[in-house]
Amino acid sequence: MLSYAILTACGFICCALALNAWRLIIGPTTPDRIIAVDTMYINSIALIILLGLYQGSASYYEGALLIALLGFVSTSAFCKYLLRGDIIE
Amino acid sequence: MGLFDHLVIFPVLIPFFVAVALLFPSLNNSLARQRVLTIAASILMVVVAFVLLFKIKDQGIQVYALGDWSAPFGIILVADAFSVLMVCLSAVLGLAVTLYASAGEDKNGAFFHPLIMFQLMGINGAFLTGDAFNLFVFFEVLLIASYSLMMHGGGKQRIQVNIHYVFLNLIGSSLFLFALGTLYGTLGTLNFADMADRIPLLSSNELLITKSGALLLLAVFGLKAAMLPLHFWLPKAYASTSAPVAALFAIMTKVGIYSIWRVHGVMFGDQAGELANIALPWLWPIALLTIAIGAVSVLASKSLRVLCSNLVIVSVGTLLVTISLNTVQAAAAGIYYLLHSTVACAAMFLLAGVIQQQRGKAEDRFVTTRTMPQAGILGFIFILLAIGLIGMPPLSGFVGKALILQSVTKASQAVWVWPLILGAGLIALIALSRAGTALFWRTNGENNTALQGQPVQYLAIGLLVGILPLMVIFGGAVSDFAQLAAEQLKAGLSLQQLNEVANNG
Amino acid sequence: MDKVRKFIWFPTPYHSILLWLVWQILHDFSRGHMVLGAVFAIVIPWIVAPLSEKEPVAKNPLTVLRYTFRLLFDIVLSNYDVAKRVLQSNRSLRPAFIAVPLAINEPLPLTIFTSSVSLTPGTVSVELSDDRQWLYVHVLHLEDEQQLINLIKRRYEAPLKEIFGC
Amino acid sequence: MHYFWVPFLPMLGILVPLLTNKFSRSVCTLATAILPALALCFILLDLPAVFAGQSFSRSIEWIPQLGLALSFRLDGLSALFSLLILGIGLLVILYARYYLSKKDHMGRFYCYLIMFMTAMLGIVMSNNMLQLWFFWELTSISSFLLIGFWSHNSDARKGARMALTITGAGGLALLAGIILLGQVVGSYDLDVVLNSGELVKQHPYYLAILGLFLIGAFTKSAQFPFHFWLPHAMAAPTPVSAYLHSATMVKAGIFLLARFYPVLAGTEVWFVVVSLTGLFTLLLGAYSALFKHDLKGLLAYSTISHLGLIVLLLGLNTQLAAIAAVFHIMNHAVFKASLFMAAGIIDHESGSRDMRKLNGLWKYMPITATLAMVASASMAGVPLLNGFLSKEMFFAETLDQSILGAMSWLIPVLATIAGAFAVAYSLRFIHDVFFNGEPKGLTKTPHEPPRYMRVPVEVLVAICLLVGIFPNYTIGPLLSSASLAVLNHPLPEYNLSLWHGFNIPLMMSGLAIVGGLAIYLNRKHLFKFAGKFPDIDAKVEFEGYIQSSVKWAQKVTAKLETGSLQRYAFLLCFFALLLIAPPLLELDTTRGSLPGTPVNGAVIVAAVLLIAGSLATVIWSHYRLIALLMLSLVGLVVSITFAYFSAPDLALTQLSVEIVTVILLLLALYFFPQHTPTDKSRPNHFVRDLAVASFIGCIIGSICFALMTHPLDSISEFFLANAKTGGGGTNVVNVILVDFRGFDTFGEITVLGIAALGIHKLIAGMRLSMRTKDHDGRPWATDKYPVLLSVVSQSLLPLFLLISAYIFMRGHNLPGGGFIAGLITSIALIQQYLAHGVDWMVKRVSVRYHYMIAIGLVTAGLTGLGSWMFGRPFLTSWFEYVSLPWIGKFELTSALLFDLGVYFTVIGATLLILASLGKLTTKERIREGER
Amino acid sequence: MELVYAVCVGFMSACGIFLMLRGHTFTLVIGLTLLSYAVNLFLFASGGLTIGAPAVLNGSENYADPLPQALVLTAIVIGFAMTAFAVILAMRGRSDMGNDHVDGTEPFDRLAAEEKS
Amino acid sequence: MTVFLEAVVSVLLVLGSIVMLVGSIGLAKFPDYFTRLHAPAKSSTLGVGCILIASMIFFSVQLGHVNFKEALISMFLLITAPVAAHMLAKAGLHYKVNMKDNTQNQQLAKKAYLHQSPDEK
Ligand code: NA
Ligand code: NA
Repeated sequence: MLSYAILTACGFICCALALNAWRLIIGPTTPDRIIAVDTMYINSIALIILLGLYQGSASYYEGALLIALLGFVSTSAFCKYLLRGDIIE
Repeated sequence: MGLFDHLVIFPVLIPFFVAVALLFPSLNNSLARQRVLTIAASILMVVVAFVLLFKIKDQGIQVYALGDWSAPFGIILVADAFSVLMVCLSAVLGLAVTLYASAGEDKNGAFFHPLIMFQLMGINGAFLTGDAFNLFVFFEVLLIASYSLMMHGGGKQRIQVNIHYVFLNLIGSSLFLFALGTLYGTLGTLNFADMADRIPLLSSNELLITKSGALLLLAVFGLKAAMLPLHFWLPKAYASTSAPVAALFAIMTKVGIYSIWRVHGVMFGDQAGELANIALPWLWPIALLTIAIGAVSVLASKSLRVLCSNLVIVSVGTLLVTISLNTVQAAAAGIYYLLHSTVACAAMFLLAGVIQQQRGKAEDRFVTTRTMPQAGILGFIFILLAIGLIGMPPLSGFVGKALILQSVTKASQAVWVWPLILGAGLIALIALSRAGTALFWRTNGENNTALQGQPVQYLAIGLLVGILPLMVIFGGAVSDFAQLAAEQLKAGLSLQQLNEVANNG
Repeated sequence: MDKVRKFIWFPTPYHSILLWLVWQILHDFSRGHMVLGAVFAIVIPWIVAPLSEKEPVAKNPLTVLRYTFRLLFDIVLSNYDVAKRVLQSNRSLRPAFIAVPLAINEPLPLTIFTSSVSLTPGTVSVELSDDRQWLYVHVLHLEDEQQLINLIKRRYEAPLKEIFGC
Repeated sequence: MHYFWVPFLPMLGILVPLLTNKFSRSVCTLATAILPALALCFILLDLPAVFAGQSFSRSIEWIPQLGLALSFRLDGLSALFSLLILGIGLLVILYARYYLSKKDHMGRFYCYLIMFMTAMLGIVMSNNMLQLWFFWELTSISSFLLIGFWSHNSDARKGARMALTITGAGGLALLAGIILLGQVVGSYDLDVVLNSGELVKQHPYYLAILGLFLIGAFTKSAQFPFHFWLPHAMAAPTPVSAYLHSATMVKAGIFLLARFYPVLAGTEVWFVVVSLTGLFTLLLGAYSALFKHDLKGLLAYSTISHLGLIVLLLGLNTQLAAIAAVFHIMNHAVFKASLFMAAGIIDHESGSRDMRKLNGLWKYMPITATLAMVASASMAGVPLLNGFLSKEMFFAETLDQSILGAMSWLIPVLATIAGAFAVAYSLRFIHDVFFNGEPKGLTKTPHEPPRYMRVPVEVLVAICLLVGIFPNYTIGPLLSSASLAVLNHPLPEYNLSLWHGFNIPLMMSGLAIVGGLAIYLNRKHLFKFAGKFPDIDAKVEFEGYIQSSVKWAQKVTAKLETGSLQRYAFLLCFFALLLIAPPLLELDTTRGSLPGTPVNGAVIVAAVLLIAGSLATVIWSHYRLIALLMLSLVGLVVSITFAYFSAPDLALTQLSVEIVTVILLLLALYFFPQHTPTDKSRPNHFVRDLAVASFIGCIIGSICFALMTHPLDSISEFFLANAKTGGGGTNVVNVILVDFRGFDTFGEITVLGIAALGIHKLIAGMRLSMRTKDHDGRPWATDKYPVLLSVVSQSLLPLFLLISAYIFMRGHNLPGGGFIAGLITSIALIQQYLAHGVDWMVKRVSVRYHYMIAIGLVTAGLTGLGSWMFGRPFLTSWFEYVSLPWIGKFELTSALLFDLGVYFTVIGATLLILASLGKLTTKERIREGER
Repeated sequence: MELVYAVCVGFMSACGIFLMLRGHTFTLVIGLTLLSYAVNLFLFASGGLTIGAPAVLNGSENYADPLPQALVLTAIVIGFAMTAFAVILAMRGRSDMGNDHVDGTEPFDRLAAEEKS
Repeated sequence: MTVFLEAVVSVLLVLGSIVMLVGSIGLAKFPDYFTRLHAPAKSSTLGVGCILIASMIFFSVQLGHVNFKEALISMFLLITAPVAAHMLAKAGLHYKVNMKDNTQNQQLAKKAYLHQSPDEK
């Protein structure tokens, strides 16, 4: 049961990622694309956790943690760029 | 292990620790202290290099297993006659360059001395390492240091040229990694000796992939060595950087040559079974073309530094010839020539720096301008170096050239090599005599009040120039050592031999 | 800023506890890590001290907990609401901007407040006015503006005022 | 054995003139002359033995690999030449004392002269071919310096360069010839070589060797077609002309022919090439000499002609001709040197060398005139003078030739004609200068030179007379011993006496004199005739030729070196493609024997994302911000890929590096145009680049596929087996990084540190204009530091740090490590910069980041050095399991300390880069002012 | 799986190299980053692909090849250093030359020139 | 693992992934920037939250002790996601992205852009 659930969940997340990629590519504005990337970061956290579950391995955890931390940094940097041009001022 | 047993790693560690020490406040804030420390360290490195040289002469090849892990699992440093000779060369160049730069060139930007030290660390590491990936790492050390050094002093031209240099080398580094991946993927090891042992055992399909990887490495090393058609970056790069840096860079192309020798001349050399000498069909025409195009560019040069840079290219071609001749005799000739040409070109770059300094706006271009304040001494040094670079007696150039000519024994090869090498010599003669008359004789008589060269600059140049006659006077000893280096190089080392040497040490 | 900071063993005790707890979570509460975690829990606040501005401290931890659970509950609830909107046609969507008058303007409570607004799906805090008197919020589907404003103020702002006592 | 030291004596003296220059001119001259004089004495001491037919040689090993030895010989030929070199050299030194003006740097002149003397002695005394070449080239160099001595004079510069180029080229040919000969004979030792004549002449390389030697000899001795440099070498001070360009250096080529006569001569090729070259040069020189108005020009062409004569004699392949050649070498040296000196005196005392201005000098300088007349009579071959004797022998030898078959009579006829021209130009020299009315347009009144300036001329003229009258007593032994050395064979009978009776040679001499008179009397017609031909100035021609070669070279170089990085990069890629493609084409299948792993949906999605992301990056590379976003997508997928394929460390590293890179690129992008301008000029490059990139991509992909599907026997098993026991860690990747291959990591952090330093350098002095609006024209937002961002970033900092500590501590046993931890810490701090700005941070963080780099590097380095104390190599790791009550067992390891070094370096480097960049913009922006 | 992986690596290399052959520094930096991703994936795969068996010793039989991973880690760090340098150098070029073309001047635009005349 | 726990984990996983998918659908289909901005908030909070809880339960059972690690990720997301959304909203305002025509109170967006109070002129 669990493995089916994981596979189903994986499938959904992959669809979600594909949709995000779609948004990333069509835009239309740069902020839209930033949202898309940000969402992809979050979806990949889910994907990685699912991978860990599927393999029964805890070694994916740090990856997920890091994505959670760094996705934020990346998004805020992009936004700051749009807002101010200079991100460290 | 006593301190003496760690000697092999000294050429890497001394510059490293000195460079790092220079970053700390008490040294970082005082140029005078930096100068004293780097010059002292350079002298120490010369001493260490020569001690190592004699140690090898007495005791044979030295091996240093880092982390106490034996080959092929750990990284090992292999100090044989060739690598130590190169280390000596870099130590001497380093000393000359630090001396020269202490006259004021080091003031034109931050971190000059630490960067020179890091550069030397990279160069020495590349010469000493016995591991393919570690070679990559040291290549990067020396490259990143060279990037920073090349634009030392700033200026539009330097930055622009640096962009070319950096991006080309970045592509080169990527290709290097592709090649390393390929070789690891087929051979399963990174130690040169182990790789050489495994090459003849490859299956047929692996063989072809390995060949691809090995030839890709040729492109990578060729870029560093500035062989045709990858040499275009060199003239401008060397000509626009500051004199001491250009002088130090004289050895950078030799790092590429050295690697080609180690990898394509030996690892994929005669003992490589089906992959024996795969690079030779490429190297031979490339070598000849490099000499030819280099010589044409020498003739076309419009300033002393460009001319000298093109002479570097000619020397690269000449060295490639000696690699592709694939004999011990040719290798010995090549090693002698390598020492000579590096020192001579480096000295010429330093000299060009002083000339440039004294000619004001005309810099080192071949145009009429005021007489230099120290035209006499500069002219004298120029003539000496020109003689050396052309390959005329009494300086070491002729020995190298004659040794190379002698080493070409097959008539079919001689037909190509002799005219090219001699012709390139003639062109160098024409170009340098034109250069000399333009720089020293064709003056408009006015006296120039520009800065005079400082004694320490002349000391640096003198140090290098002095080597050229010494290499003739003690030509027997030097060429003996070159012969030893060539023999060790061509014999190669199997993993077993390597570990025996390591255990005996 | 030039004045020498007085050394404090626990500049931010709550942080230290939190850090120690996080360390234990990361290491599954082993004995050695209780010590090591304590070391980090003490040292990191020292390192961070110069980089922290003084912030108001929650007066009553229990109210914090209550607030957290309320927020989580709201998140779940409003997620359902938004999911519905997502699956419906775009045409029925009635997005809007609203301006919420603010009663708190200390940075930390303000941040928690605006974050809470954003966390509950259907609303996103867009911008603060320069005088920090107004919070502009984008609403995915607005039915009654005043009602929403009141809800936000009642459900999040009031408890936060209580927690931080401002 | 004194001879061995002869070349060294002048060598020692090279610096003497420079050292004594500050004393008076006479002292300098005297000091300069001492060592050559001593050398001359040494030669004289050994002379009796040489005359007795002995030859000596002695060698010391020098560079055995090269075959170069320090080896000198003394035989008749080298004795003859040494005497000429030292004797005339001493006279020239004396002469130059008076010739050089106060302005000239006497010390330097003598220095060059002595250098030349050394080189010349080296040539003639060498007993090793390579050593001979060594000195041969030295003569070219010193001659270059001497010709260009008056460097302010453009003619001198050009003449010097031309001489150097021609003789230098010849020298290179000679080197090739010598090495070839050495390879054929198996030795460079002349003792061996000179006795291997038969071997050489039968060897297939003989022609090549001969050709190369002849090029060497002919260039040096100004034989046609290389003769043109010599007249232009006359721009040198006259002592130089007298010494180098008449008596000695130009004879070096002749010497070479004479020295290798036993090895190379005696074949038909030798005869044809050498004698015809000599004959043609003889005629050409004699003819041209007549029409020169310049005194030295006349003498120069006459020299060419006489050199041709000697070459012709050597080419005739008879022993007597060779003896005549040797004889004429001496005679020519003596009379021509005296003539040049006389010409120098005339020039010096009258201020002109133009024979159209110089007339009737007899009145003003009778003694000099007498001397010059005697010398020119010798040049013309008038009896009772030495020139007559050798010319007689020459005429006699031309008669014996039959090699041209039915046309053999041409040789004596042409020889006589050349003789007639020699008489004519000698007459012209005497008549035009010393008689023929009054001087015209001279700047000063001519007078006799200082007493001692004339002495050298007097000595030489005396020798002319003595040899001319008493040949057997004066020159006999020297000639015979020298000839013996040349022939390497017992000498034939020959008669040196003045009177041989009435015979054909005498008739020829008579004819030549009469013909010469006739030519001179009809010179007006001849001048008119010669004037019809365009006067070709070899210097201009040569310079023009060189110039056009340079132009051509510059054109070629400009074509190749376009200065376009795109081109160079393309060449690099294309070259790489050329190298790697062929082997793969032979591959029958890329798929190896390993079974593939099945594909699943997630992988497909990841692949699609990767490909779409890369493609989008390329497509939107013109819209840089979008390209960056696409790039961060690719980075994310790559990290997940690493995680998926069991490389958690890689995933973490890639992820953190990617974020830092993106931040860096964003920082940079602010200063760049937001859109890349399209390069409209070269649309075809687009296709070209696309093709190369695709091919390389295909190849990389194929190799990658092949590698993944082939089984690999790798050294990795060792790492897996020893990581725990030998390295004390369970995360094998980390153990490799800090232990097995710690040296790589050591280098890697060094790279990072250097990069940061370099970047710091780059940023210093950077001047950038800040955009006040974004690229769509919107003014920037006004709040620099959004309050929410500040608060959250600040409260996240301790958590970030804790997590980096977590990642750091576990690295050795589980995925993580110093590098990732360092990056996390850096990112946490960067986030503070982002949220609060540089000023805020600078006030609060007192760390200087480059010290941090240094601390990191030093920590790593010292950890490595620590193992020395335990007698282990650099970077040997140490670990121990420690047990403490209550806490339990834990591990202490040096690897952690090493990793700490990595950690600090990473933080220092990353922050040095980002913070100094941020600082720069902040400073600049203040200057520009806010809107 | 291997095929998909190889296609991705090849494609990314091609994209990276193509971008590195362009004429503006910033594009080159982006290309460089892309290329180094490809390089890292390539180097990583030289030891073969393994799923679910990180080289962390836990008593199991099968582990991924740790050596390429270590090499890639080094390569990533060095690549980062190089990219950082390159991008700042590009900035410096922009600052000194006033444009961001790799050769220091925008190439002569023939079409624009024709339009003008 | 008991069937019950397995069922809980499975349900949480599927539920979480559905929430995330819905969020992404929203991102893909919503008509304007500000509406799209609401989407990621779902995935980051509830969606990932569910999956993390599932993972927490799973590994607690597998490792045999309580495992809270995943809660940390959730915590981070809860802290960062709203700020990210806020920044994105600011960027959108600054960028003057097009708004759906029927957006109410569009004048407030202008005020927000200028950081003014709604009643300011
Ligand atoms: Na800034
Ligand atoms: Na909300």
